[in-house]
This record gives sequence, structure tokens and C-alpha cells, in this order.
Amino acid sequence: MMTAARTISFKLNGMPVTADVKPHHNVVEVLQSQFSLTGARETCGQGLCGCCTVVVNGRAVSGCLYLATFLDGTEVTTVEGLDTPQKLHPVQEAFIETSAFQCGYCTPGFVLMTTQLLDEHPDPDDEQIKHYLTGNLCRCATYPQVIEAVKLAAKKRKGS
Amino acid sequence: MTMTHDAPKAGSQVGRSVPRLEGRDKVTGRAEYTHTMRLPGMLTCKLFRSTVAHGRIKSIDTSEAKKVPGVFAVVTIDDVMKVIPDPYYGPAFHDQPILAHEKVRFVGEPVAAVLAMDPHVAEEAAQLIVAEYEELPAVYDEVDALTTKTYVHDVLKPAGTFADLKHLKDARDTNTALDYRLRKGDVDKAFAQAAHVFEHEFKTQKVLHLPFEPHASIADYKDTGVTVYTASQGPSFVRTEIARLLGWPENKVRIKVPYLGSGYGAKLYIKLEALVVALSMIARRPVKLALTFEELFYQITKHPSTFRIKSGIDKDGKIIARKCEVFWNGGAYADIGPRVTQKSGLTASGPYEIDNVWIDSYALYTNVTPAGALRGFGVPQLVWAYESHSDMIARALKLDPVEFRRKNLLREGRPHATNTIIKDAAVEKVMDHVLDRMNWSKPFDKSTGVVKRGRGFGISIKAVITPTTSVAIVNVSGDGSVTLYCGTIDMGQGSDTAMAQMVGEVLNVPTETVRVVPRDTDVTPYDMGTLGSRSLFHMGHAVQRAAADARDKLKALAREVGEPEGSNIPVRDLFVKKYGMQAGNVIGTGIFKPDYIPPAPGTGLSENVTAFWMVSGAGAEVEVDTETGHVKITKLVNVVDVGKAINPRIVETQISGAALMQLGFTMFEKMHIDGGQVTNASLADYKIPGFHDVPTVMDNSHVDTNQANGPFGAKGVGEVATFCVSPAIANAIDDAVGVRLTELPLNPESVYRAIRAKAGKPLEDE
Amino acid sequence: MNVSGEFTIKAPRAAVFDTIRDPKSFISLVDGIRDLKEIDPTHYQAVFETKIAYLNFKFNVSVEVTKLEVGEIAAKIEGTPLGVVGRLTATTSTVLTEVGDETKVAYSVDAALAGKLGSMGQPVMRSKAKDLEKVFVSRLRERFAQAAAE
Amino acid sequence: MTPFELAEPTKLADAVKLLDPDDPTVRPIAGGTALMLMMKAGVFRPAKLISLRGIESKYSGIAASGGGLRVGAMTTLNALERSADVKKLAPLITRTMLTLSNVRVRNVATVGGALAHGDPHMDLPPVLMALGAKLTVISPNGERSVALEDFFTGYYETVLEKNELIAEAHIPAQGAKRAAYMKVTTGSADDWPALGVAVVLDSDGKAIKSARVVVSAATTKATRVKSAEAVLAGKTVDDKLLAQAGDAAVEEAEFIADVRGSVPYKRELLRVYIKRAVRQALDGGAQ
Repeated sequence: MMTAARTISFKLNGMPVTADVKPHHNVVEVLQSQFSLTGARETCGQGLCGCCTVVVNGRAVSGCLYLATFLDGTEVTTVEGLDTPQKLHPVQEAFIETSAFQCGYCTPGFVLMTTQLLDEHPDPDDEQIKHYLTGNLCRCATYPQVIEAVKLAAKKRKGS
Repeated sequence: MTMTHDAPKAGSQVGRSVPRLEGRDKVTGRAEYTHTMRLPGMLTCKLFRSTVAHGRIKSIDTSEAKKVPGVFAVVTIDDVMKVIPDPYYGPAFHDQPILAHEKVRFVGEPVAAVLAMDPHVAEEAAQLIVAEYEELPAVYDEVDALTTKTYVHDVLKPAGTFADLKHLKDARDTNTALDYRLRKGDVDKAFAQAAHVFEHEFKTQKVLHLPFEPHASIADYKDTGVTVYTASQGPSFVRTEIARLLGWPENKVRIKVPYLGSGYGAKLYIKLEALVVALSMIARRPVKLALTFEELFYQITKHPSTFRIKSGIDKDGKIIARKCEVFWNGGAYADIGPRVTQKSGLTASGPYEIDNVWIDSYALYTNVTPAGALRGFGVPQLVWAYESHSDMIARALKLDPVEFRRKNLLREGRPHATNTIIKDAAVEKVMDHVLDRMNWSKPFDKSTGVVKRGRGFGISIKAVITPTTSVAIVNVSGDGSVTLYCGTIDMGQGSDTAMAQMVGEVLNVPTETVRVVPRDTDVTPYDMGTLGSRSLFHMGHAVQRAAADARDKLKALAREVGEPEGSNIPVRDLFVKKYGMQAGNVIGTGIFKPDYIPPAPGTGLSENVTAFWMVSGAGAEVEVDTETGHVKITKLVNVVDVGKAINPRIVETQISGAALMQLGFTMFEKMHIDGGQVTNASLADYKIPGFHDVPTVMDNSHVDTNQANGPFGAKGVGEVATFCVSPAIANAIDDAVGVRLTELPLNPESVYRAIRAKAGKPLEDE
Repeated sequence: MNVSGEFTIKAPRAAVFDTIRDPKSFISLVDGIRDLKEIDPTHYQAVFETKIAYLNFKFNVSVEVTKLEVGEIAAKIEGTPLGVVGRLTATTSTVLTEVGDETKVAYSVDAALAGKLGSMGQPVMRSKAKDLEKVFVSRLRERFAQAAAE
Repeated sequence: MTPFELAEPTKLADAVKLLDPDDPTVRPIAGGTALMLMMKAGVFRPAKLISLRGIESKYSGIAASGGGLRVGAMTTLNALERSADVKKLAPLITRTMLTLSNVRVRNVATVGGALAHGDPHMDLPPVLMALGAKLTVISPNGERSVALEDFFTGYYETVLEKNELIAEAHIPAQGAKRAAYMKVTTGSADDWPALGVAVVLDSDGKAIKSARVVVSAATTKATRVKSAEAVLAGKTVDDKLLAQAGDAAVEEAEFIADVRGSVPYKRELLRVYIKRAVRQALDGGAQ
């Protein structure tokens, strides 16, 4: 039984880390407050917009609806874990090259979901893209450009 | 085909699809936004909000909240007035208190603020505050607001910023925050002479911006000065207003704005900034207020509107008279509503040449969340009405909707209703381009089954907010690298990139090498605000001038150090020649304010009412399910006159994004309000467009024109593609199933009810 | 939010009126009202507690009887939920009409819920209101069925 | 959100013991996607949550058994979506998963949670109900079986006692039956439905032997409309019959108005979609 803060351990973008969390803390606030990772953001707070997307044990989840304590023992990837100082992830490159964002607030969620999409469907058609990304919303409505970005990313991924 | 950007290069920068300069920060999640910022020692604020639409505050009991462990302070207006004695702010009226003062005027108005280190503690404590109100009658509808005896404000307090509001000073017993009038010719006489007169009423619903980064501000107050980090579209205005509230010179107030998780007008003028400054003064620590998504519904919305439009048509199909009465539902605080009322009001008669025009446009206070500008400054509400009206007239007179418009279109060199001569407004060209992209002249299969097809279009014009000022600085460093200081906020529209392209063009450097400094009023000079598609034109001019000034100074420096005319010496070497090492700067400055003649009192007429005209058109093909009222948009054509496109790819995404946003406002977005309470204040119940709402075919383009007085021939584009989407779709629905909807949104139930009503079997109410 | 409807009770109008006009008798018909306090003959206070699944909502409620005539009762209700910022306001009107030896009860409730519950919970509350209505009708019927049997 | 205790039992039997039959502030949490919404809105403040994430793995599995499917309550919707057994034995479920919420929710939300939450807008209740699913429910006092059609009692309300948990769902194989689930949105395309209609037909061509028809979303709970089923049973499908089935369903169902539509409009939608769902099932819906 836990009542107050407890220390959890997990792998964050490949690095073993620990965090002190209380049961009512969600993943987004712990990433922001304890790791200064602000790529996952809470917008709608209801798991509908996708701005809070993080990948836990290889599966995308809504960080705003996910209790941080459940990260104990998992492997977590955030958008900050995709690139290296030398090179952007092909999905990130594709988003830049197609201008598949405007304000950029929802972009990390789209980028992470696209990496998952391409893992499952390396060569997706429009319907697969729309279906997979339907839980990501963009108030700037760059949807047509995102579809272009996903297709370009698929091409880049095959090339690399 | 995938359209990607052009590779970096020197030489011509303008007209290049340069990838956004901030792209890398955004796709890696490292771009900075106020909502996710933290300062050491910062307190978090959570608000206790009114549950009454209109009432006098009898008491506020904060005692239980103060007892919650971890609560630093609970603040009401009494505490605020100890540090800011006159706590009222606003761009047009000083009507909005920092926290509710004596009265509450809408459900959701902030009444008390709780400060704590832990946001969960603050939130919990806010739930324990109890306020008692003496409830007053409330007014919600904009037309009622004009005649009711219920007054939202006891006395009106114009801010003094705008000359045309001065006559409202100390006005009582009114909800009218502005009554704009235009009088041209003699409408009554013309109506009497008209062969046909048509009068229709159109309504728009309450919708809101919903920036995905909700409003957020952090204030760090010190007796020597205050720094505010804020998600704002107008840091210069915030600075002026905070300085006024504090009785300080502007130079003690520093406003810093990182990237904005969009704005669309939601973050204009002053929003949370006055409150966080007051709280930081009280707490003597940094204080952050970041709204939740739900709280956006209590911050700012678009104006609902009622538009009564009446047109007199002669026997040849020429519009000879038009009377427009527009009622704008401004909510509890004026915000920038009076400007919406005036600046859009003056184009209410549309892109048509009409000799006799009468326009009354009223900004009205009501007891709902305040309304401000939303991607179009009121123009989408007007176009919705006048372009629906155009089709209804053409249909009634059995005229071709194209030919009816063509007969009446405003053309180059002709006077607009305001008497301003139309210049560089490609109205007919845009319309023809829409029709071309729609294959309008080709036969169209309307289908005879359960699902019927139809098509429609619309055409529009807008005047830019005039006159406004922008200032820019271009700094060439000792190594030749170039830095731009400008106050335009890049909230996703790509302004940093476009401005850098202009600098690159003038100074002949690749855009990618130009640094655009993050907005900070200690550093970046004045700009009126990032709004109304004004920045590319106004700030673009200032930037172009600043860059040209720097270029001229570099030339002067070359002469000074003895370089021959036309020398290709690298800039770095110039500085070395001058200072003996890599050192020094060349600073270029640019200021722009367009010419303008204010509308004459009484008639609203002016021969120079706008710095430039914006023009857009849209066409829609729809499929209507006659059994359910569902409308599928199979094709949406958007055409905009942008002058010369500085960055074609960004222009295209702006057109596409604006049209899709308006598609949401057209088809389903609506704030439901019951007894003053918003009942769908969440993304679960207030839906916005997603992937599956994108029309099957989106066809976005801009016509190739030149804005002769624009920087590099360019003009604004951010909001223009919103204007015609709503009437184009409504016109297409009418074409498909013969029903006319006059109120947004065009949701399935509304369409279905109209179909049933037309069949003489109306569906019963609830 | 408006909830309205009508039903008939096998009892004379005067008897039905007496049952509804007496606050103690009235609240025993409504599920979840307790701790009734009379302030004066037209003002009352009570606690209203309702459950939706595992969610408990408790309101302090004040009632003002605004009309009390044979055949018609109207009241104004204000409630404050405990522990969450909100406000419930309602006006109700009940009209009793004689139909032969039965009484037709026509009621209409205009309710508004402000704050958190109002912004997110309207459909649930609407559904709850329907449930309360059913309980009310069945308890009223039961009472007169009992009265008839006695 | 307010602080609460968290217990993480490793056995389902222990989990039900930790629940309190009289204390509504003690709740189980599985995927948590729905519960978190209530907590974040401040309408639910738990004293204690019992996490079911650590319970025996058999409750997270799908097995083909006795001509049907046994689905553990902790099975994620994602696992349900990908299961070959589900696709073979109840393809209607696989097809429904395509448009059920979004990938992130399906990755986390569980079958038990989606049922126990009792939200009338969810897709799984009408579909499983139309397929004739039964639930095994356990409490410290033992277990009982509840037909899904008897499970829901109202908006967010079910027959579950506060110390009961769903252990498994048993879903009869669809076999040769024709089935369809259609949902209608009136806001954005990905809105919660204004109406859901699930039909499972035992039929021979257009001749229907028996039918199960379930309405959801427009009503306060997923509901079998038996009068419509009776209209269809033993008849050959034509426009008239479908109209009669629609009328019967509209008569029987209890509608609720919300931002997605008025009651009269939802009635009309149901008429239309009973017709469309039956036609879609017969024309090669999920088989």
C-alpha cells in the first residue's frame, strides 16, 4: 500500500532514471517537473488531442490520463528521445520538409504517433494514416500536410 | 505529389518555400511555450469562478481554502486593489476587473485566486471557496441586449485609445459598446425604386479559438520592474496596459513571449497578464497562471451575431440599395469587440458596387464569456450572411449566381461603400479562379437517390485594421551575421520565416542564416499586435525598411573604409577594416504606418479607409443524406489574393488551415449555453475538425497578383481563407436539396429539420 | 434544461394538492432529500444527495415556494454542491387538474446547473432527472393506492 | 486531482477483498482512461484506488473455448483488435475496433473497464450485447454470471456491487450469423456517437430466422430492442419490414437529448439506421 510519494525507476529515452511520484500525479506533469521534458503537453486533458503522447513499453499512451506511478519498471520514450545531436529522426525531417505543422504544440504527439504508425504500416495509404492518427488533433488543421509528411517519412525510412 | 521545401540558397529569398526556421525546435519538442515554462520559486494560481451569470457579490468566504496545507494565499479583488487601486483593464473599454469587483457578469468569471506551490493543492483549495451572490436578471441574446432594461455595466468606461468611442464615456442604461454607422446615398429612395426587395436574417453561433496551448502567463514582480512571460499576440499592448495599471513608465515593464501554441485572436491585447502581475505583487514571488482546456471556454470566444440584410435590385439584376443591421454579441467585457464591430462593419455590404448603402453595426454587452477577434475580425460572420443572401436573391430571381455577382462586383478603380477606391483587390479574378477550379461551366450530376449532390460558392472582401504601426531593427554583427528584432509573434503562421526571407532578400544572405530574436519588449521594438493579417504588410514594410537601412549603412561603411563602388568585400572584412578586428554592429531601423483617413462621423465614409484589401473566394461540392441531414463535403476550393507569395508553401498551409478551421465553425462547432453556463466545455463535447472531417478534395490556391504598396508586392493571408467557407457550403446544400439554412452550424439535425419542413412534415421540437 | 411531463393519479384534486403542498410529505416523494428545515412557511432548506454510479453529489438546497394555490404550486430552488464549485437553480411548476375522479398532474422543471457539473455532466444529470421523476410518480401513485386500500 | 492511496494486489481474489461494499471512494482502476476523466474533473475523489494491473495474467488473455471466446477483463482493446481468434469467431468485434476511440486509448483501456464504466456512448457494450455476451463477475462471496443485456442499469450505472469486479466476458461465436454495428456522429467525424445500432442476424438470404438488435448512445444505456427483434424474426427483409422494425425500436427505446441531437431527431436516426444496419449485415457486414 502506498499513500505518499514513492520512488519509481524506469528507463527514460534509454537512460535509467528514478522519480518521486505521488499516486495522483500523471505522466505529463512528472516529465515536465522532474525531467524538464516539455514535449509531452497537456492540452485537452482527456486523451483526445494527442498532445500528451508518450510511448510506454513500445505502446503510445496519453500521458495526461496515465498515472505516473504506473511507469515503474517500464521503458518510456518521449519525443525528445527520437533525435540525436547529429541527426533528426526521419519522421521529424519529413515534418519539417513538408511544413506539416504551424504552431507546433501538437507536433510532438503527431511525430511520436507517426513513428508507431510506420512501425506497423511501413507503407501506409491515406486511409491507414487517417485511421491511425485519428486521435491526434491539430487546431491549425495541418492534416493534409501531415499525410504528406507521413508518406515522405515512409519513403525516408525505407531509404535509410 | 508531395510538395517539399526548397534547399537553402543565397540570391532571391522572396518567393522561396523556405522551411520554417523554428521547425527543428518544434518537431523535437524543444520549442519553448509559456504554458510549460517554470521559474524557480514559482507559485501556481488556480481560479475560483462565478457560477452566476449576473449578480452582485454579497460575500466571498475563503476561510476553508486558506486552511488547506500548502496554500500560500487566497486573493480577492480587495487584496488586488491594495496594490492596484484601479483594477480595470481592456483595449477598448476599461471595463474588466482583474478579479470580479462588486458584480459578476458571466458564469466562469474569475472571482478569487488561490496560490500554492503544488497546483493540485491550489485546485483543491479553490473548490472550497464559497461565494454568495444576489442574482440579477441576465441578458444573453445580442438583439435583446439592445432593448432590454438589464444592463451588464452600470456605466461605460471607454479606454480613450480609440477616438470613435469617446462619446460613450460615462454612458448609462445601455449595453451598446459601439454603434458604427455608414450612410451612402439614399437607401430609402432606392428601395422605393427597386424592382425587387429581399430581406433576410442570418445568425452565427458562439464558437471559440481553442488554441492548443491554452492561455498562460507568468509574472515576476520586483519593485524595480516586472517581467511577464506570456502567451500573447500583442506584447507591446500588454506592456502599455500593465504600465498604466501600475502607474509606471513602460520601461519598467518587460514582456517576453516565446513561441505561441497558436492564437487565432484568442491571445490578443491583455488577458491573464494583469492578474498574474497583481498576484506576483501580493506574493512577492513569481506567479504562474496556465488555463486548463475547460477554462478556455471562460476566457474569450468569437462573436455570435445577428445580421439583417436587405437589398433592392433593379430590373437588370443590379443591386441598387443595401441595408445592413449587424448585432454583435460581445459578452460581458468589450475586449476588442468594438473594433470588430467597426472594422468589419464597414465591409458589411460585401464585394459589390452599390450606390446606396446603410450600415448599422452594434457591439453589445451580454452576460456570457467575452468575445473578441477570431481569424477574420468579424468578417466571416458578415460573409456568411451576404453571400448566402447573394445566392438567395439569384435563386429567387432565377438569375445565374455567377452572372448576378459579376454584374455587381467591385472592380479596380471603383468606389467601395466607404468611398475608398478599390485598388489591388482581385475580386473578379479570385471568383473566376474559384469557378475554374470547381469546373463550374461543366455539367454537374446532382443525383436523384437518397444522397443528393450540390455545389455553391462565395466571394468576399475585407479591409485591414488601419492605421497601425510596426517598428523593426536589423542588426549586422561583426562577422556579417544578421539578426532581426521584430515584435510580430510567430504563433504558427510562419512570420519569423517570412520576415527573415525579406531580410535575406534585401541583404542578399540566405534566409536560414538570419536570426529572429525571441519577442522581448526590452529588446524588440513596438508592434501594434499580431492580428487581422496585418503583420506581413505592416511589419514586412518595417523589416524591409530596416534591412534597407542596414544595407545603406553597410554601403556607407564600405565607402568610409575606402572600398570602391560595387565591391564584393565580405561584410566581416568591412568590420575588420573599420575596427581592426571582428567587432562592431550596423543597425538598421524601419518604421511603418500607412496613410489613412478616419471615417467621417455620422456617415462612416472615408476615401482611404484601409491600407490594403483582402480578397478570397471558396467553392464547395457536397453530398446531402436526405434521410439524416448529414452533409459530406466532397470538394472544397479556396482561393485567395495574397499579392505576391513570400513563401508559397507557408501560404498554402495558411489557406488550408484557415479553411478547415472555418469548416468546423460551419458544420458543427457550437458552445451550448444553458442559463449562462457553457454545457459542453471540453473537447469531448465541443468537437473540432479531425482527419476525417477534411473534405475529400481540398484545392487551395492563390491568384498571382501584385500588391503595389505592399512589401515585395505581398499582403496578409492568415485569416482570409476563412471568409467564404460557410456560405459556399450553405449555397451547395441549397443546390442539393433546396433548403436554406440561415443559422450556423449546418449540423445534420438542422439540415434534416429543414428538409422535413420543406416537405411539409416538420419534425417536432424536443 | 427543461424536464416536463404529466401523469394522472386516482385521487381527488384536493387530496393530491394536500400531499404535494406539505413539504414533509413532498420530500418523502423525492429520492435523496433529507434534513428539511422550515425557515418560514414559504422558505425551506434541505440537503439533497444523489448518486450516479459511484459518484456522490450532495447539495445544500434552499426552496422558496412562490405560488401556492389550489391547483398550482410553483417554487424556486437554489442548490450549492458540496466540495465542488457549482450551483443548481431551478424553477418548478405543478398544475393539478380534475379529470373526472382522477387528477392530472402536469409538471415542468427548468433547471440550470453551473460550474464543473454543469459544464461536463448535463446528459448524466438529465438522465438522473428522469430517474427522479419516475421515483416521484411511482411513490405518489403508491401513496394513493395505499390510501385507497386503507 | 487530489491525493489518494493506491493498492496493487497481484490476485483478483485479493483485489475484490480490498474493495469496500459500502465505500464508493474505493474504486478499482484498470486502464484508467475513463476513471481519470472523472478524477480530473473533480467529480470523483477517491480515497483509495485498487490497481488491477498486477493481477493474474489469465485475466488479460483471449481464448477460444466452447464455440466462443473467453476474454479476460484486463484484456486491452488493442489485444482484442489484434486477436486472430476474435477475428475468426466474432469478426464484428474486430471491425468495430477500427473506429473505437483512438490508438492510445485502445492501448490502455480494458474490456472490463469499457463495460463497467457504463457509458452509453461506448462501442463495445452494444456489440457484445448483440452477440449475446455473458460476464463472469466475482466478489469476496464468490462469482456469478450476468448476461450483458442485464448488466447496465443507467447512465454510468451497472448491476455491479461496489465489491464486485468483472473477471471475464464470454462471447458466443458469431458463426454464420450476419452482423453489423453502425454508429452515427453529428459533430466531427470522430465525435462520440449520437446513436449506435448493433444487429446480429440468424438469416438465410433475406429471410431472418432471429435477430438481436441493440441501441446505444441515443439512450441512457445500451439496450436490446426486443420489439424490433420480434418484428424481424421469421420475416423476409423488405423496406416495409425494416420500417416496421424501426418504428418498433423507436417506440421501445428511451432516448435522451444532448449536444448531439434532440430526442425527435435521434428517433429519426434510429429509424434510418435500423434499416441501414440490417441491410449492411445482410449485404456482407462482418461475417
